[in-house]
Amino acid sequence: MSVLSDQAAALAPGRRPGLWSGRRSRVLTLLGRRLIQIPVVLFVVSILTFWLIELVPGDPGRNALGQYATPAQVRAWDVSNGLTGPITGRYLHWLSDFVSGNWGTSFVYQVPSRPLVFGHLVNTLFLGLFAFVLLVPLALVLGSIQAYREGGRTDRGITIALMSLSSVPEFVIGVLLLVVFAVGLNLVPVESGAFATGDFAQRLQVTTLPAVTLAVAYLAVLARMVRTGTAGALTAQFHRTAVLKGLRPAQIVRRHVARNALIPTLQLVGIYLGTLLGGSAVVETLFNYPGLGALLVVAAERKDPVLLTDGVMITGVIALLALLLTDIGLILMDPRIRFEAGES
Amino acid sequence: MPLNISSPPKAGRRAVVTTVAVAFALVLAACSSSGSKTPSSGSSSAAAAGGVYNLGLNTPTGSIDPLTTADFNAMYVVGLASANLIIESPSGKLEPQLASSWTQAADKLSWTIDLQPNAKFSNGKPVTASDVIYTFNQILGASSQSPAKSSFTGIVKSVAAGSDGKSVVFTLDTPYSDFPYLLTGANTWILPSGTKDTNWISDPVGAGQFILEKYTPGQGVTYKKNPYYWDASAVKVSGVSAKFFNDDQSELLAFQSGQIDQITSDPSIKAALGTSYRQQRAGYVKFDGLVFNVTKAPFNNVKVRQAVAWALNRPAIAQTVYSGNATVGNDVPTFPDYAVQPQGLTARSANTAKVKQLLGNQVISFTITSYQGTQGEQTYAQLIQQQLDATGSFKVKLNLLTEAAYYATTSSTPWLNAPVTITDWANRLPTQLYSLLYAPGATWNASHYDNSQLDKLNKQYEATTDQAERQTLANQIAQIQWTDVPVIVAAFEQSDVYLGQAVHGSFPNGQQFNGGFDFRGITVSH
Amino acid sequence: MAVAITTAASAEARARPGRRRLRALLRRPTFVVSALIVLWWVGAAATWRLFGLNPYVNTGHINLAPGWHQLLGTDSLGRSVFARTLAGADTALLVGAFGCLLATVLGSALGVIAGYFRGWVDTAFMRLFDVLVVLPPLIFLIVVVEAFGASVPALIVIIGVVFAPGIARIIRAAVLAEMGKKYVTTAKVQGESAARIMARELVPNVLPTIVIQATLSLAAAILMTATLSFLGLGAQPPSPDWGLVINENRVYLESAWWSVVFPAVAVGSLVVATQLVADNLKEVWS
Amino acid sequence: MTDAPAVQVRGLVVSYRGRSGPVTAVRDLDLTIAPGESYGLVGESGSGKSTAAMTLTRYLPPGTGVTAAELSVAGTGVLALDTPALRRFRAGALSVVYQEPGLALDPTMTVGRQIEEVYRLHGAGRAQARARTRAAIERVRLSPAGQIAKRYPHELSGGQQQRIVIAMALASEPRLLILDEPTTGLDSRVETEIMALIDGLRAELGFASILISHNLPLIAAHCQRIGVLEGGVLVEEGAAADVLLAPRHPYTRSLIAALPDINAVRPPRPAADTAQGPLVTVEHLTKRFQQKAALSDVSFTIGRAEALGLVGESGSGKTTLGLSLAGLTSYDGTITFHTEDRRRGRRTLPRVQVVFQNADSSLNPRRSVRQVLARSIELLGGDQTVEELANRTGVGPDLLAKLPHELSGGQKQRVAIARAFAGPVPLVICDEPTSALDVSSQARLLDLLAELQDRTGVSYLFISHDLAVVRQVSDRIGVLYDGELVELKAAEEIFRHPEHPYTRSLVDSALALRQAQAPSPAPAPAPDFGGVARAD
Repeated sequence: MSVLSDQAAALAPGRRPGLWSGRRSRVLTLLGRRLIQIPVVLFVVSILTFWLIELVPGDPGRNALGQYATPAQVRAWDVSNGLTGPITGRYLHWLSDFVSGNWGTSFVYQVPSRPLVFGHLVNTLFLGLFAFVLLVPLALVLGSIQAYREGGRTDRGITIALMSLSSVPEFVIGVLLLVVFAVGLNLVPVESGAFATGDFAQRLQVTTLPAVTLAVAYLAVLARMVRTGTAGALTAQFHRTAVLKGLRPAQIVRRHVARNALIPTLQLVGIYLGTLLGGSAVVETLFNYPGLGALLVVAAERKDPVLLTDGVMITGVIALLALLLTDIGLILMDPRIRFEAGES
Repeated sequence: MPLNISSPPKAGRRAVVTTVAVAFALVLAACSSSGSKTPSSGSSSAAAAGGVYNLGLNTPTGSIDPLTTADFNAMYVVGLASANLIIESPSGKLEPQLASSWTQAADKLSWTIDLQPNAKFSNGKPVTASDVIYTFNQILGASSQSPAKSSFTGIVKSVAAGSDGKSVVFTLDTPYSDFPYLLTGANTWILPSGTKDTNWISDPVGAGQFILEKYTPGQGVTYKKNPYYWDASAVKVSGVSAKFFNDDQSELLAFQSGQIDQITSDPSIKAALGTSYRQQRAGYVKFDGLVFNVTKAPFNNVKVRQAVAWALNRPAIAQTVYSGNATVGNDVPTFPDYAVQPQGLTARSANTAKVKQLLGNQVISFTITSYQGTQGEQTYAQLIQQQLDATGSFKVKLNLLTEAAYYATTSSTPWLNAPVTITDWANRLPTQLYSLLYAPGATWNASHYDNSQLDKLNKQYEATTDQAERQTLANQIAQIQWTDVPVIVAAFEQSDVYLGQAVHGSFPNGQQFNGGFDFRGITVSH
Repeated sequence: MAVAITTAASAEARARPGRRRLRALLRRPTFVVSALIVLWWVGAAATWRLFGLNPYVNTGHINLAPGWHQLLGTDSLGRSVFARTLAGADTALLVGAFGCLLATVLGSALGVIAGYFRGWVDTAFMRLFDVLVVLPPLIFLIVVVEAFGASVPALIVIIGVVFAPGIARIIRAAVLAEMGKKYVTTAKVQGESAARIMARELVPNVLPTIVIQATLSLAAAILMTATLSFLGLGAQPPSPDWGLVINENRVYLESAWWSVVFPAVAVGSLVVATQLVADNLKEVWS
Repeated sequence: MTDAPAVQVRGLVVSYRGRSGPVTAVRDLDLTIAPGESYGLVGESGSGKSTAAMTLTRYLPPGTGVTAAELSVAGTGVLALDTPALRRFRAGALSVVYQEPGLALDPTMTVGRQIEEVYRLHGAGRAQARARTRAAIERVRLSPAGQIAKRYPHELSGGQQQRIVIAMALASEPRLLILDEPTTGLDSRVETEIMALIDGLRAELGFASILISHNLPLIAAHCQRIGVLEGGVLVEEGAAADVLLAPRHPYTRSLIAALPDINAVRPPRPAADTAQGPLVTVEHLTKRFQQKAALSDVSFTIGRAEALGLVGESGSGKTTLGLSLAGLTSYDGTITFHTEDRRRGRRTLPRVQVVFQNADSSLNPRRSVRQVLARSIELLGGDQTVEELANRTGVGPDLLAKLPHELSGGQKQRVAIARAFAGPVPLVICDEPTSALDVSSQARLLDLLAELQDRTGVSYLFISHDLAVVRQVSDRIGVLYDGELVELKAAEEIFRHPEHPYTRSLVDSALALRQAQAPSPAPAPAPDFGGVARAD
């Protein structure tokens, strides 16, 4: 009869045959698909960026030589920097440079683009991870508190508080933090730039304010997600099962609530990880932090196609990798998940 | 036994608490390390006497290269490591730098510049005539991209070594009595012969007071004192550490928390700092010219231009836009520090009656084009709009572009073609400014103004050396500029710097490019 | 007694859900308060001119502290902070509201179509959205704004385009959920046309999601415009746009805090209020 | 083993906050269940049967008010317990088997570990727990136990999931097992297997059980005593046989009357004129998803005004067949309608309508009944008014203004049917139209369908897993097994001479459930392929 049941099972809807191949294979297939997708997406993005920056008024030669240079001189500068000629040609040139690894020279800074980008990338990664480390546990705590108190006064209170925080523009929060901690208490330096390259403790110290500012901006939404997820797990029937099994509360939370609650959150976390590591132009500008975000803003404003496209590529790679990472995490956490084409 | 079952699950609570603890631990970790001492920058080389001067600059935008550098911050970066032949003091007097003296030939068609005997580059090599010649050939050369080129075209014919080999002779096309002034300022820094003009920053050799140690794009520069500087004994600080800021506020806060030793004043800074800090006057920097395109209606009508000029409240502008660090102007582009000041002009002031008289009852509406700059153009534009609208005779709109878009050579080049523009003009000789702003066909003649009479007078002025004659010519020139008002010069801005408590002494020549970013006599205590 | 209860319940049930939800909403203090705040700003945007407020003129006093003479003080150009703050609602709501309206319409359309047809249409959209996820939104905005200018219409279009994909994603998910339900299949069996199924069957059922997304993106749009202004793009001086004003006067925080704090409070209050409205809608609807 | 009664309840009243004031779910309930006894609690949805049972676990939604003179399980006063005591009580004294095993299991944990948890909770070591888990899985007749234990819930069929839940429930060796609609939503054959399994285990382990169901025959077949709940009141209680054969309370009678009578064959009707031949001819119909075939080479015809019944367990492809006929999915083979297209403007009117199982989702929640019907008439080219249609299909005029969420399940399904009959459509496919309904409304609905057919001469394809229901309406019955049409005969023939073993198992289990008799004390052996072997 067990044979029959197995057949019945095999026929039962919603069940995908060949699932016993297990997580490893699912991770591998996902990796396989992404390894094809990522380059394609990046390629499109690069074209888009290169074409968009072209539409920005102004020209690098003028920006470099200033208002007193004659048009002739500006033209000469443009020529000597290979800025003339059809865009397709320049794009292909950029592409070959980028692929071959010896990226071009930034027009704004007049230095090779790659070390520039990676130098700023390191700082941004540091800041991003720091913010992330502050953000996630806090969101988990607040979110779960809310879930356990769902609909209660605590819940509403936290919601409103978080929303208010997250809806005050980053630069306002940042300024207030600066005035209090940097100028008032003189705990941390105002401008993190010069110290961002110091030893770890020093970096941690100078990065605290920017990180906090960043974290605050994302806290509300993430906490909200945790809240929803946890509330869902708490009302789920398997939670009732666990309770009626007579499990200890801690066991219930650890084994049954936590994992299920986190699944919906994880996706969002992935996206945030991407954006955080991609650098926040506003915060970096405000704190004078030498990160990728600020760098790209300058590149965009001063029309530096090479630097901008290179930078966008890097942030793109990071965002996509972060997504990939979380998707793998999802697979490991939720045995049901599989990424069919189109939903990945 | 009645019982109400609504058990608030104590379940997660413990778990929650633990997580809280973790989170706060993290935060504390971060803060505790913040609790420790604030890093004093450049502590690496701070040991030496005089200390390291912490400078705050806006992030340089243009290229960083002695020949082509265009924006003030880039000039500062280059200037600290470079030296001119001659510099100009805030009061407009010429002072020796790499040149010890300069004399005009009898025929007025050549100038001989004698070099300091002990002038050396940062690599220890002496500054020779050939270096000077090389430098100026680079500036004047056909392939030159240097903005300085335009100052010399039509003036300098050739540069050659003097007979004694310790001097350089500039041969001119026409007599030019203020020629030495052209040797001050940016892009005329002397380079060792053979310097690649493209990537100076990779091998920054110069004859300046400091040696550029490390340049980090977008972050900052560090310098150490240059022992080979011809007047090295007078330089007391052991080095300079410049940090780049993209944001005025973070710069202000950095100054207040003592991380940088100076900050350039502007209304917001002044409002924040008030009188609690020492101020350092640094001479005249620029004026923001309100330029009319005289070929476009309604500004082809001189009455309209005059009406605008009479509608402005100049003291208010000097106060609001330049926080009082400015001298009211009278629509004549002659900086107050220049030796020959025009005389006999009625000083214009806000005068609604005059405006009405010039315009009748018609209301003129137009758009002022400028850019969102840190140098106050933005405030200036808004203030002008306020003042003109207040008279009731004008309806003014603003169109503030990004700097890049405003100066773009591609497409319409707004700053040269828009009907009314606001552009800043650095401190230069009146005649220079004439040939840039007013001369027919001049590249930057945004006013498209054309007056052969004025042209003739300027030629004469450049040629003559006789003081009385120069004065009368200056008066005539000013009279025309004042009457036709192709450009309104409301005020001349003086750069004004707040100095931190750690700074002692004062900058002998301000901190202007034509003053050579002169740190002699300055010491810092930290 | 049981009878009484059941009848009462059924009476309750008979009321149209719409009206019942409205009553439920009005019973929530947070909703009422936040709705009032939103209304206040809408009112301000619509009527500040009628009260003869002038956000541009120089009152003659520069950086005047709040007081009887000037309710909220004046800024560095002697302009009334009160007038500017009220007038600022104008641009904020104009760009915010129309921007997110456009975003919502666009996003919903895309989402419904993608969800209904699935297949290659769906995949195409999704891949396109991927691209926009990768492109840092702010950088994208900066470039686009610089390229196409920061006029109000341009900003509206840009906000619309930038926010549409996010909305589309969510609407698509909602539609996919609906597609599983038999009433859609039935409509097909009865020979209903695709367009009509989307318009008459699907849209009404995902409407709550759409409304909520709209309100949420309104908040986001206002923040986004503020951020653009912070970076020197977006609105141009002398506009009283909040973001711009905050940015212009940030540096006066110590010397003339009122010129920063009040606009900041304005942005905060409006965004929080809209979000809370959305929040309540969500809870009442589901 | 004390001989305290497994359950002792006196004067139980349960009430919860409704939208308008408190609602009493259970009123003044007295209940006593002896150790090892199997008790059945029957009643329609909303009768409070689940609430009553769940009160024994004291797991009720917040704000539920419970009062009772006595409420004890295996001698433990439940209401007095403090939180830790309550936990120990739940861990030891009783267990629950839930209606939807799929939801009752944690989707992110292997079923093995979920069972182990219980053993660990009762102090077993890791290895020991694992060993016992294997044993438990085998005890619920799943094998290979080792492999099953490693799977996640979603990798198991509904039946397998329920077996796991049972294993999990019994792991704590409870005195009382609460079975809350344990087989609803499962195929009839799986249902038989599961119930037989439970009977066997009870005989083996001697726990008492409360079986909660709306399915009277099921309860009758597996319980010694039955209680009938209506509106929270226990209206009748007694030995299974007595209650079923000699019901005293009118409500109980109505329940029994509503049962589809297994022996009632549909009265022969004036056969549709065979002159025109069949309405639909299906030839070599094949449909495959990825590798596996949902339908393989199915051929049959549907006569005019004929009702063709189609039975088979879920996954047997019967729904797919319906979809293919409705043109909702692609397929290989040919489906021919022997009718001329009816056109309205450029549009050809549909020839097929479908009545789906799930009435809740088959109506657009935002459109009133009137809107739905009006639109249907328009689309199907009907010539009747909404009112006419409504009254022909027994949709009360007062319902027309309402929205779906204000209708009962039966009413919704009526509207769904009315929609299908909005125009002259030759073929109506009924896909499990009644399986979500209470027996009483099911009966009414079946009558309506028959009546409508008699009036309009429509043909039915009637899909269901419930042989008895199918038999009530069908002229001929086809049996789908694993995508193949294994048997197709006149209705009574199927019952008299089932040929295919699967058909036989179906018939047997149908009879088993419908034939009211006191359950045997002896455990029912595990059903083999031949179906349930009954000891009588």
